[in-house]
Amino acid sequence: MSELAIEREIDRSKMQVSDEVAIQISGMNKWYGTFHVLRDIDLTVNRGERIVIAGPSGSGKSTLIRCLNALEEHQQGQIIVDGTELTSDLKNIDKIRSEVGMCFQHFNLFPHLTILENCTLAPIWVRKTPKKEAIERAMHFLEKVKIPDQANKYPGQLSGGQQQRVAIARSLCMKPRIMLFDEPTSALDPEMIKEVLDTMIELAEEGMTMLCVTHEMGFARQVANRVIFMDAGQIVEQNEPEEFFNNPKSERTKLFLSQILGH
Amino acid sequence: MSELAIEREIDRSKMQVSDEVAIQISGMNKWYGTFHVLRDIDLTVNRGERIVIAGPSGSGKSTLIRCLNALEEHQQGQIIVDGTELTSDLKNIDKIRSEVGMCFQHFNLFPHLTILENCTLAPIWVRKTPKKEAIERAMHFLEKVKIPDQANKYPGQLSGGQQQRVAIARSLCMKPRIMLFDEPTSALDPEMIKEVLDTMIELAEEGMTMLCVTHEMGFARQVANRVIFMDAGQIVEQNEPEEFFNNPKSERTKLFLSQILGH
Amino acid sequence: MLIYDTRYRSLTFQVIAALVLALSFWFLGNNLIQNLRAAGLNISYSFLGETSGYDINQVLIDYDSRSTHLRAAIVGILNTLLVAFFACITATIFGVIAGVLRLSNNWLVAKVMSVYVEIFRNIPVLIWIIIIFTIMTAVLPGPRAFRGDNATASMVLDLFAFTNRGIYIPSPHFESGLFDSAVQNWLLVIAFLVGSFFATRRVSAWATAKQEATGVRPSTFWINLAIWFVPVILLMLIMGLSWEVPALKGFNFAGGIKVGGPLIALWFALSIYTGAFIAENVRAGIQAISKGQTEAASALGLRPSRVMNLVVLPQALRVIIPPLISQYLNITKNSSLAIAVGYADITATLGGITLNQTGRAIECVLLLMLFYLTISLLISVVMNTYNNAVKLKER
Amino acid sequence: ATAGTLDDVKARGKLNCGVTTGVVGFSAPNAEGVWEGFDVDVCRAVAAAVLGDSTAVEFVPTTPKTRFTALSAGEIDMLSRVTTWTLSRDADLKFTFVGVNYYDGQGFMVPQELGVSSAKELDGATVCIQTGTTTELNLADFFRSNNISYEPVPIETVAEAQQQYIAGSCDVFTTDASQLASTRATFENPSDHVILGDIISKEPLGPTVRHGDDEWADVVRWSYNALVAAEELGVTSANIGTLAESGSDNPEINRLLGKEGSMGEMLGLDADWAVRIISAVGNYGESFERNLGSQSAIGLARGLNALWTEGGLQYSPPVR
Amino acid sequence: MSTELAFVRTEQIPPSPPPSSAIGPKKWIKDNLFSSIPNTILTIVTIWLIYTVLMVVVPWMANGVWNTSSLTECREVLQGKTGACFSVLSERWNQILYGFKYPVDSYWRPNTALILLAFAAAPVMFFDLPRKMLIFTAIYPFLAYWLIWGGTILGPLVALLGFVAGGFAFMRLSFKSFAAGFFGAIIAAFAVWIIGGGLIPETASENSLLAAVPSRDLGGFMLNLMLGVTCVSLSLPLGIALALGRQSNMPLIKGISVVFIEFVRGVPLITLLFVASVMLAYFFPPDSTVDLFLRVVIMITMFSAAYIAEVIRGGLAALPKGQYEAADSLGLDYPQAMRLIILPQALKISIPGIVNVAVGLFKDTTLVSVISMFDLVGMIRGPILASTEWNGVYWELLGFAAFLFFVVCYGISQYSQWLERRLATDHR
Ligand SMILES: Nc1ncnc2c1ncn2[C@@H]1O[C@H](COP(=O)(O)OP(=O)(O)OP(=O)(O)O)[C@@H](O)[C@H]1O
Ligand SMILES: Nc1ncnc2c1ncn2[C@@H]1O[C@H](COP(=O)(O)OP(=O)(O)OP(=O)(O)O)[C@@H](O)[C@H]1O
Ligand SMILES: NC(=O)CC[C@H](N)C(=O)O
Ligand SMILES: [Mg+2]
Ligand SMILES: [Mg+2]
Repeated sequence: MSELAIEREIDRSKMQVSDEVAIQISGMNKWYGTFHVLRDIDLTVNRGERIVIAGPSGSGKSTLIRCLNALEEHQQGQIIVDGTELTSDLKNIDKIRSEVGMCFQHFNLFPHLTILENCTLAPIWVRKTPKKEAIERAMHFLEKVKIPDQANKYPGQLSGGQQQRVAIARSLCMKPRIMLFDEPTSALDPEMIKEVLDTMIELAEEGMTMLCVTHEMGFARQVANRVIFMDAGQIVEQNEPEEFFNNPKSERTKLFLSQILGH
Repeated sequence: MSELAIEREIDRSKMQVSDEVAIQISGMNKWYGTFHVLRDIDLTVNRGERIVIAGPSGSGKSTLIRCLNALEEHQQGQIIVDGTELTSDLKNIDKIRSEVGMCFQHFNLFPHLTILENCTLAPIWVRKTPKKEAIERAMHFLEKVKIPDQANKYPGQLSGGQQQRVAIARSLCMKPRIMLFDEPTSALDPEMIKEVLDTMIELAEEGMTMLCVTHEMGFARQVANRVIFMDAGQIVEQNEPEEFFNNPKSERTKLFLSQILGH
Repeated sequence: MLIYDTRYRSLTFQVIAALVLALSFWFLGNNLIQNLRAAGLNISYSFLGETSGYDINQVLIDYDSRSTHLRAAIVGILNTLLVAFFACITATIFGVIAGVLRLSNNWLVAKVMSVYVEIFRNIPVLIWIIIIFTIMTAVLPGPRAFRGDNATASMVLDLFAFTNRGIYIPSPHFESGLFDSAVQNWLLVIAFLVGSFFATRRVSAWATAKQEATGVRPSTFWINLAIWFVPVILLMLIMGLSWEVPALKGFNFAGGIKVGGPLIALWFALSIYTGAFIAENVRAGIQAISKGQTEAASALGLRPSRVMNLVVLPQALRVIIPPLISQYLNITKNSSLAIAVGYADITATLGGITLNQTGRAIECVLLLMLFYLTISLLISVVMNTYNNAVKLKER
Repeated sequence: ATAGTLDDVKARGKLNCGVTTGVVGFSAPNAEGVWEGFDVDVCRAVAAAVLGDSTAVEFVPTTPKTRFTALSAGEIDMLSRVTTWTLSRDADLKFTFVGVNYYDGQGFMVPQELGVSSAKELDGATVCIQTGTTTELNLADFFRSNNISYEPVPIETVAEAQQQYIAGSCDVFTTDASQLASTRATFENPSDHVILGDIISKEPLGPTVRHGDDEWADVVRWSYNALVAAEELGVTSANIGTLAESGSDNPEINRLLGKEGSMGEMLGLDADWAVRIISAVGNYGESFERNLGSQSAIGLARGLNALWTEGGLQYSPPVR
Repeated sequence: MSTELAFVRTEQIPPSPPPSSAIGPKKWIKDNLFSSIPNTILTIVTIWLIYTVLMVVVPWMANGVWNTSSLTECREVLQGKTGACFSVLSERWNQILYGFKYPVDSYWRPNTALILLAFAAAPVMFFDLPRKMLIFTAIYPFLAYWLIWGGTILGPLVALLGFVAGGFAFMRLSFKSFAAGFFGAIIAAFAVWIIGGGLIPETASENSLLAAVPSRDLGGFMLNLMLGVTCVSLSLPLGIALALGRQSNMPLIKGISVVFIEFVRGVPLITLLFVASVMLAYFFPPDSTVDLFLRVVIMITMFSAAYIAEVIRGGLAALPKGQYEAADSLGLDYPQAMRLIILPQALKISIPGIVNVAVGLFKDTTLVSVISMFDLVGMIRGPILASTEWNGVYWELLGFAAFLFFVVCYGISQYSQWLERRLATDHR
């Protein structure tokens, strides 16, 4: 586990949490066939909150956040994202997807497009932004993730860490109000993890609402408002990071933390 | 570089080096076409010796150990393995190959055979061992590498570390007197490296003659009698591990060590 | 709107698709009905029961011009299967030899094999069929050339006659068969061969058992050879095997077995053309097995032949067999080119003469497609079963 | 393309006429690629009558196998290709044979050196036949009724049959006797081959159209009849100019040439229809002589195809 | 463990040239031809085989006669020597290439079309060329149609305009929604075609720049090339649609695609050509005649579309699922995701496979000779071999046909291999 991120000094005061609700999940259940992956999930995320989701493999973390932008559909319960309920109505789905950015473990950049094209594609085709404006905005975000000079390269020519930062920039170009991260650093080499975590911390500082599945406990400690622990499809425990790490309540959490921090 | 292996306490006293010569290489030269890969190699390995071969990429480490069991042929000089000279005589080659076990970086298990069949194949067809005996022996070695319960699975169903241990067991089933390892851990994830190194240390403790190409400096320190450093097809330096690491003589070695231990 | 709801969206599209489909079927069907009515035709399969009135030059079952069109179609089906079956066997042989030799470390042989593969793959099979048929008809002598004192051609070893109508080879007969009918005698021979097959299976099981017990595998070559040949030869001798040698009688050779020119042309062309493709599959299959596998096996001390048999081939076959089976399907489909050389396969009987004599174009073509579809379905069932059976176990 | 073929043809400005893939004398392209032959003349006659231009024909080569589908599918407007008039083709395949332009019968050709003099001596022979023909069926009947065996070699075009026959991969080539003669004429040494005396069938060959379009059938029928009538009446391509100009004493000639009555109109054509036919291809006899008769390489005698007045069967219904 | 083990090399050993046994032609010959006894035997047998073949072929080719006008004449010239009568090629050159009915004074038209084809195909085949050249590729079909078939230029022009209008409408409307763009494009195109078609005067083709040539007059190798090029290009879009349909999660659409693909792949092309020649006409409206060329094009297109669909399906399957998910999560809808993300990648992967289908298809165009069209094989088997002059020259003709096909197919397959290598490195 890399604790590199901790080296960075951050200004927690900047990170504001408002009272407004960004995401509201209530009584949500999901099955894969007959397999009950998510059980009675209730979760409210306020605007500006930064939530880290942890849990053993197969506990349903990915599934949960993928439900939030309708990459998976849920079968029971209600998900309201940014005031819009996720139903089977495509218009709502489209609306929510353009409000919610997502970063994948394997980046999923489009290898046949340049970095810049990756970043301008969705703004142009989904948001109908004029091309010039889209490029300007893309360059802005690429600068933010510190790789403006790579704009005309192809994803294959970048290192993993750079690729993940492009993936973040690509999401940001859609000006999402919420960002979802699914283990964004677990496919990276240790040095690169730092680059990406730094970028995420910066985002956090700007008050972006974030849900992040990660096992980077350093990151969780540093920026999360809340850590959620999932097991077997349920939210087993949630707490502030300090409390969560130092004083886990449930047995399952203790076991998990001992494993994950043990070596 | 994983230094995990160091945690294990080993009993160096058990490891005996006899005076008998296991491998004798003298004045060996090899070319690939016009490219001179191995230049004037002289090396004597005694029975029970554990030699680690290090060196930059392309320096000819793999080529050297592949010459020892005639996977590559050499053009000049003499190689005597276990008293038999390696010539183009097929009988000698067969004899040497059944005395020398080899583990590859990518394990090269046979994917269409179960673990047990992988391990019994050569004893049955080369050593003409009765099947029952071959199975018993295979199970013995599988127990030794701590995966007897996987015996009836296929290689594709095992993790990398388990696969490499099967590869070691497979070689051991031929009761080789010498084992060659070509970067046995470099294709593995960190946790798995430890499993494999543990197995190799055990072998070392039993007095197996070993030649191992590896960059696991922890392993080298712990079990090697000698570290050989190669560059550009030549043996540039050889010494005891402590001396080698703490007090490298040649400039080339110093540079290499600074790079490899640097991060 | 419905198409904005994920639940109904696909339903909506499917309803539209169904409508379009129905509409086009209606359009085509309606045209068909109108056209048929205008031409005063109707769709009916009763012609299959009528007398065909034509003769076929190669029949595997009883057939003459008084038989029905249906029987003519069956004759055609059997002929298709016959040529396809033999072509599959020979194509596999050509392909495996060429594929393996292409990887040979003999540079010249490898090059010659690539030339073979490239030449045959890149020229249409129809041209090959015609070329080989032309060799058959224009280069080989006619039976007439064998006649008279100053004959320009003669039989090979006095046993085989290569003529431009086909090749005549001696046919075996039983003088004192155990049964009255020749068929039954032959069935007996086949029964013996089947017995030998099972006996060799037993022998190899015995060898394996012996190997498992002692570690040494006894050599079974001579035993197997004896099992295959001794009983059958004895049986044949008892039944008084004699060979009927073809001889020139009247216009043609008589006696012996005739392998007709069209059959040979089609068979040989399909084999050698498909062989080139199979060679590529074989080569790719062997190359797909990483060098590491061979090295690992050699490092364990296995001899090259064992490396091939125990490690490379079992893996390569998994890669080779699926494309091989689709090549078999291709052979079956390409055998329909029989029509270009006058071989009486299903396309030539049902889809050719019957179609023309009865004018039942739609019915005949539909039946023809049905036949080929059935074959291809059967073959893909076989392929899927095989693929599932040999799939490498993964996590 | 079922009803109103006449209108279709007029609108198109071209007649699609099905012919053989090449039987010299009946229909074959010459060295310049222009189609010539006895059957071709019928096509040209129809084109001349309907379109006023005997070259406005699109010749569609067909094999015995493809001819009927081409006709019933409407790919061609008429078929003029040595096709035998049979009951089943008429009633089952639904075609109308508008007449018989050549009375023929099935014969056999064998190499001289075989020394065969009668078809009954052909026991065990290998026979080249064109598939999809009446020949194929007659042959089966003939050999069966004479209790002798043979081996058929099915072939699609005359050209192929010719190759196989020359190469000796069949002993006998059988088809309509006229076609045998035409085939033989193209051989290097025609005299090395004999056409046996046996004629084993009746093969009345004639132009064909689809059932169900009687107007069109009439046009084709009378275009053909005009050829025969012209011969009967002594109208030739040589005297047609003067006859058309000045008329004749014979009212039938005048009716044929549109000087009297309104025969053309009745057919949906104009008055000059027959004049154009005769000027373009001559009368039946001229066409015969030019393509098949003594003036040609084939050298067939008129035989059954002489006018009825001369002991033959050619007979035109009255133009009245 | 003694310190005498310690060893340091102070100076580098310079690389030395290998011993003579390790390099040079001698070693090469030994390794590659005579490495073992069986290999030696194999080598000798092969050399003998090559020698025999050459001894037959070389004199035959070398003694070839090029300028006689019939086989008899040629045989006279040869006077019993072995030698080829290549004069059949020179004498029937035009027929072999263009069939026997294409107007001689118009041969420049297909020739031009062929040359222009090189320019049209270049930007598709070589990605490095400027994308602007694709404009010519888009115009090419209409131009080629006009060149080859002749007649009024207005026809192809209107057809082209229809596509342009369709494309324009699509670009305009698809910004709103793909469906709108799609149907808008269809409507626009049809509007242009119907109005434009009405405006073309009846007599336009009579006094046109290029005389009209009916498709029945096409023949020879030109016909093979045309069928090949037309059918492959037409089957691409159809193949893509079928591949997408087969991937679809809508059972009906998937079902239709699967049934179509499996049906077409399950029957021989010959039976489909039979359908074209004897059956298809029944399925068109009465009173419409669709010429054989078009019917054959329809069937061959369907045939190759099914095969191409399978190739593209492979390409689609090779794309990681993450690409679809990333596109979804960015809010791209299905048509956008397909057009911008999935297809460009999947098609690139599939190109070698598509090229292989194209080669197979091109070879299969010879089958049209079976339904009596006069393509190269049909010309040889029909008019040329049947003519009195050339009855009996097989090898020269068949050999030449084989040669023509070999040159084209081998060329294309070399291209495909080049492409495969290039894509392998390209895929960063
Ligand atoms: N498409 C699917 N069909 C069926 N089961 C699935 C599917 N996707 C995931 N699952 C199952 O659902 C469970 C939860 O999966 P999920 O990917 O959400 O776990 P996770 O917590 O993200 O695990 P990890 O840390 O390994 O990513 C797992 O048991 C998995 O096997
Ligand atoms: N089959 C071959 N043909 C030609 N050159 C080869 C061949 N195999 C290896 N080489 C070259 O020989 C040199 C030594 O290769 P070798 O694999 O022994 O290096 P290595 O020390 O094992 O390197 P690494 O740490 O990368 O495995 C390299 O320069 C390599 O490019
Ligand atoms: N050989 C032919 O082309 C025609 C043969 C015969 N007259 C028939 O109509 O069937
Ligand atoms: Mg996950
Ligand atoms: Mg190496």
